Amino acid sequence: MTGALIYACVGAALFVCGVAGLILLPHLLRKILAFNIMGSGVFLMLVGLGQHDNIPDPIPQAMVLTGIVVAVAATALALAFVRRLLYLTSKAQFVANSKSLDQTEEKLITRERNKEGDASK
Amino acid sequence: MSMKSLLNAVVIFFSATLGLTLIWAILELPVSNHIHLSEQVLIQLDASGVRHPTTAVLLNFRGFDTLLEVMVLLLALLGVLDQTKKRKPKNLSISIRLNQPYLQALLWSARVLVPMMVLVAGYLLGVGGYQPGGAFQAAAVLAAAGVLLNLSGLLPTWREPSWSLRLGFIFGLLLFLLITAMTLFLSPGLLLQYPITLAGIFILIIEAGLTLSLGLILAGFFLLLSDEVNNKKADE
Amino acid sequence: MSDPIPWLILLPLLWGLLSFLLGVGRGGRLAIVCLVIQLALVALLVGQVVAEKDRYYAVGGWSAPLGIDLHVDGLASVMLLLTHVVILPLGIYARSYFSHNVEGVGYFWPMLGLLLAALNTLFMSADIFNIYVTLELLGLAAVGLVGTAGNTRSILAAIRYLLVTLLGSGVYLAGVALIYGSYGSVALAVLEPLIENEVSVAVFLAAILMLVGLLLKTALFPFHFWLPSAHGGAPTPVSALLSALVIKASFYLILRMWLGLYAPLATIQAAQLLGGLGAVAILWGSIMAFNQTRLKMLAAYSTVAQIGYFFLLFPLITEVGSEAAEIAMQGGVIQLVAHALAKAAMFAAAGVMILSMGKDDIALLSGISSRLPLTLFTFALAGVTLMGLPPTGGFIAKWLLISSAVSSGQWGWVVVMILGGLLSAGYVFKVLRQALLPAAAEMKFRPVNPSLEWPAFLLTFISLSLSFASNNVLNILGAG
Amino acid sequence: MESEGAYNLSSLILDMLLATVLFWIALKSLITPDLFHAVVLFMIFGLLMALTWVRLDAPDIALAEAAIGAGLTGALLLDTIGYLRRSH
Repeated sequence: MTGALIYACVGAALFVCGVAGLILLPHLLRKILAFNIMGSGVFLMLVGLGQHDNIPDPIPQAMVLTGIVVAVAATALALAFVRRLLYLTSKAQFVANSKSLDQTEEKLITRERNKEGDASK
Repeated sequence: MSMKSLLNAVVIFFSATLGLTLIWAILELPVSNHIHLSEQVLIQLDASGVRHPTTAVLLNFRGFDTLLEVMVLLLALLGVLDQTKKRKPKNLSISIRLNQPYLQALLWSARVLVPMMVLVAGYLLGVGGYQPGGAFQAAAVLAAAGVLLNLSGLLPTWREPSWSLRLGFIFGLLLFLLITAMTLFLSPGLLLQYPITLAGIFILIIEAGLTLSLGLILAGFFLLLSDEVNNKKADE
Repeated sequence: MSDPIPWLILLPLLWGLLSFLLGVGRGGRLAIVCLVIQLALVALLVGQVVAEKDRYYAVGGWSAPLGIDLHVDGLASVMLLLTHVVILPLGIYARSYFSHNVEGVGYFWPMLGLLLAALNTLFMSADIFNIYVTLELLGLAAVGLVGTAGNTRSILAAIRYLLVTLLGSGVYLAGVALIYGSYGSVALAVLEPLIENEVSVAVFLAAILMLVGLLLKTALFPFHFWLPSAHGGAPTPVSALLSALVIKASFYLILRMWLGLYAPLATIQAAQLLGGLGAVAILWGSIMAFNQTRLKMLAAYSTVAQIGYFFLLFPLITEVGSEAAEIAMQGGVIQLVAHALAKAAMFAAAGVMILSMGKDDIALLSGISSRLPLTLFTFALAGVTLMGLPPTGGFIAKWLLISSAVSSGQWGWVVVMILGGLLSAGYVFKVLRQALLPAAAEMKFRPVNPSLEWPAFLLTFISLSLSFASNNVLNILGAG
Repeated sequence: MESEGAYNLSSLILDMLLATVLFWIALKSLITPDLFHAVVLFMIFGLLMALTWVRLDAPDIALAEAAIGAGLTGALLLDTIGYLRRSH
């Protein structure tokens, strides 16, 4: 067992934690954290598995540089949406697993209906 | 409630199984018919125009990935712009964001650090050809300088970008794209195939352009998002 | 210079960047001109592929494994052609739609350019890491487009879509990492001969991870939960684009890997599992579509059901006679093409009706038959294609699939296909029945610009002519 | 063979330690109840990642990770938390 393999293994563990966190954690910001941890885990696997005999391999290193930039881009986009959502709905709906997103949508539809009802009267 | 904890248990169980299987797979990894790409990179390094293997992969051997990847950054910026342009801008004075002692420290450090950061970015860009460094790292340092300037109140946050700022965002990307297109007209005429004599200079031009544009885009993520204040009253 | 392959990638990137420079909402005309050029380029490329079989292209002059290879075969040619045939009318539609200024156009055009570059690269790429980058590009473009509407509903849909698409590509990339660790390459041409029946745990796990990542993006039941809100909540031209093309991209990758990279691992059990999920998707999607009160949500759930049909392909091409497999493959590809055209047309027509009604509600449709006969005809014809009735491409697809299933003795799938056709008839007729009722007295329809109605009709027209030109499509497919 | 010799006990202990701390910090930042603490832990995680990249002979990634992963991503997240708090 070499250093690279140790990091590949911890990469696998981080990847799994990230996936589970992304699915289970209710808060959107935590989902974004989990996504970043998942990404770091995959990057560690990519570089750690690429290095046989502890010789650095520039190919996965370049891939991971690509991946890090993609991850920050995705994080920025996600935060832009989160802030927009916060701006539109205020604090209440900041928790968003799949189910509560549905509930938010339901509330939205009811509110729209009520407004229309008021307008027609 | 029990339904939810059941789901949690199922997800955790699957994740744990996946994790253990992954670690098992990694430890059992066969190495028999393994291709050693790192050797091929070193063999072809002379033809790549740079002397640092990672830069050679990033901007020559797999430059196509990099071209698409900078477009991913631009896409995220487009999304951020779409989400921030509709807000009511509100000038948030710096004192709301930070307490007074912090502010003084920040102002001081910004004045000292930012010129140094620009120098570091230039250095990273310059050495990328033969040692660790290059456009992405330089751009990240530039962006960090932008964030620091903004936090200390020396650089205003950005709103709807003007024509010139938009040009700045895509300048490096456009340059990369145009050089890529130009390779089709040079001999031997494959996409992204640099003539050996020009490869070094092409890569340097692309890296310089990318440093500027990626620096602006990365800084833009912060500068475009950060000045919002949720001043919208609830609809009731 | 005369080679169309690099230009199919560079051109959309270029007009994408330039339309960003032009500013918010600008660039529609530029885009449409360039789409026409791209269609000509694709036609040129398809001609080359039919004449000289597969085309390989080593980007940067570095062939695999050091560099990135592009590979265009018959299937890729069909997908490229389909993409451009769908996108041109949709572009014209979108330009007109956004000039009505109902929902914020935002940076629609630059995003569309980057999305097209991603699609074109994805169909041609023969490198699993390059495919990862195109998946991210495609995903972020699609998410950004969903968010352009800027209302709470679409932001919620965009967030959910973003998280799913990021999870999908992350899981896919984990598979790529295992493959690179096992073989030291990410090029399909290098990897394909190395993978055999007896693989290590790592390669087997990699296959599963890549498959699951792509299934998430394809929204096969039970991974469909994000699709209806994203496709139903986006601005209409975006909905059409996502349902017609973006879903197909990840399905195309699954099919490609099933037949290529992972062919030794593609067992009949796995195929039955995918087919079974497809069958559930057909039933569930159709029933949910029938229960919707909004037109766009109905079309979105119909996509969930139609995705199910695509996955019925796998049991029909796995471990059966080569003739049955070939017929099934032809049926599957015609199904992809027919659905892309019909669903784009259906969303486009729905968008016209919603603009005219001022609200997305099926109950308000009564009377629209006299106001928008062409659009209603478009919607009906698209519906008939989805049902798989003659004389549409959908009929030819189902005919081929059913005859393949019969010849390999898999009667269960025949029943599913016929049942699915009946169920889709249910939700299509629900809309048509309402539309053919006389108008309510107080209902006021707004006039709609014909430049919205005709592109939608053009899409169904192409879909209809497909039934007469299906042999040409099959010729292109067979070229690879 | 040469690599076996070069990889001695002290490096093994160092790598094991770093790997454990890395995993522990990541887990902690996912489950810690306070959001602000979670983000700070995430930034520490980013710095540890940078250290890991140095151990893996990947200085390019270490530079990028420190600047982008810990720095910029952290700044974006912290600013969003500030926005979240101000809007409450």
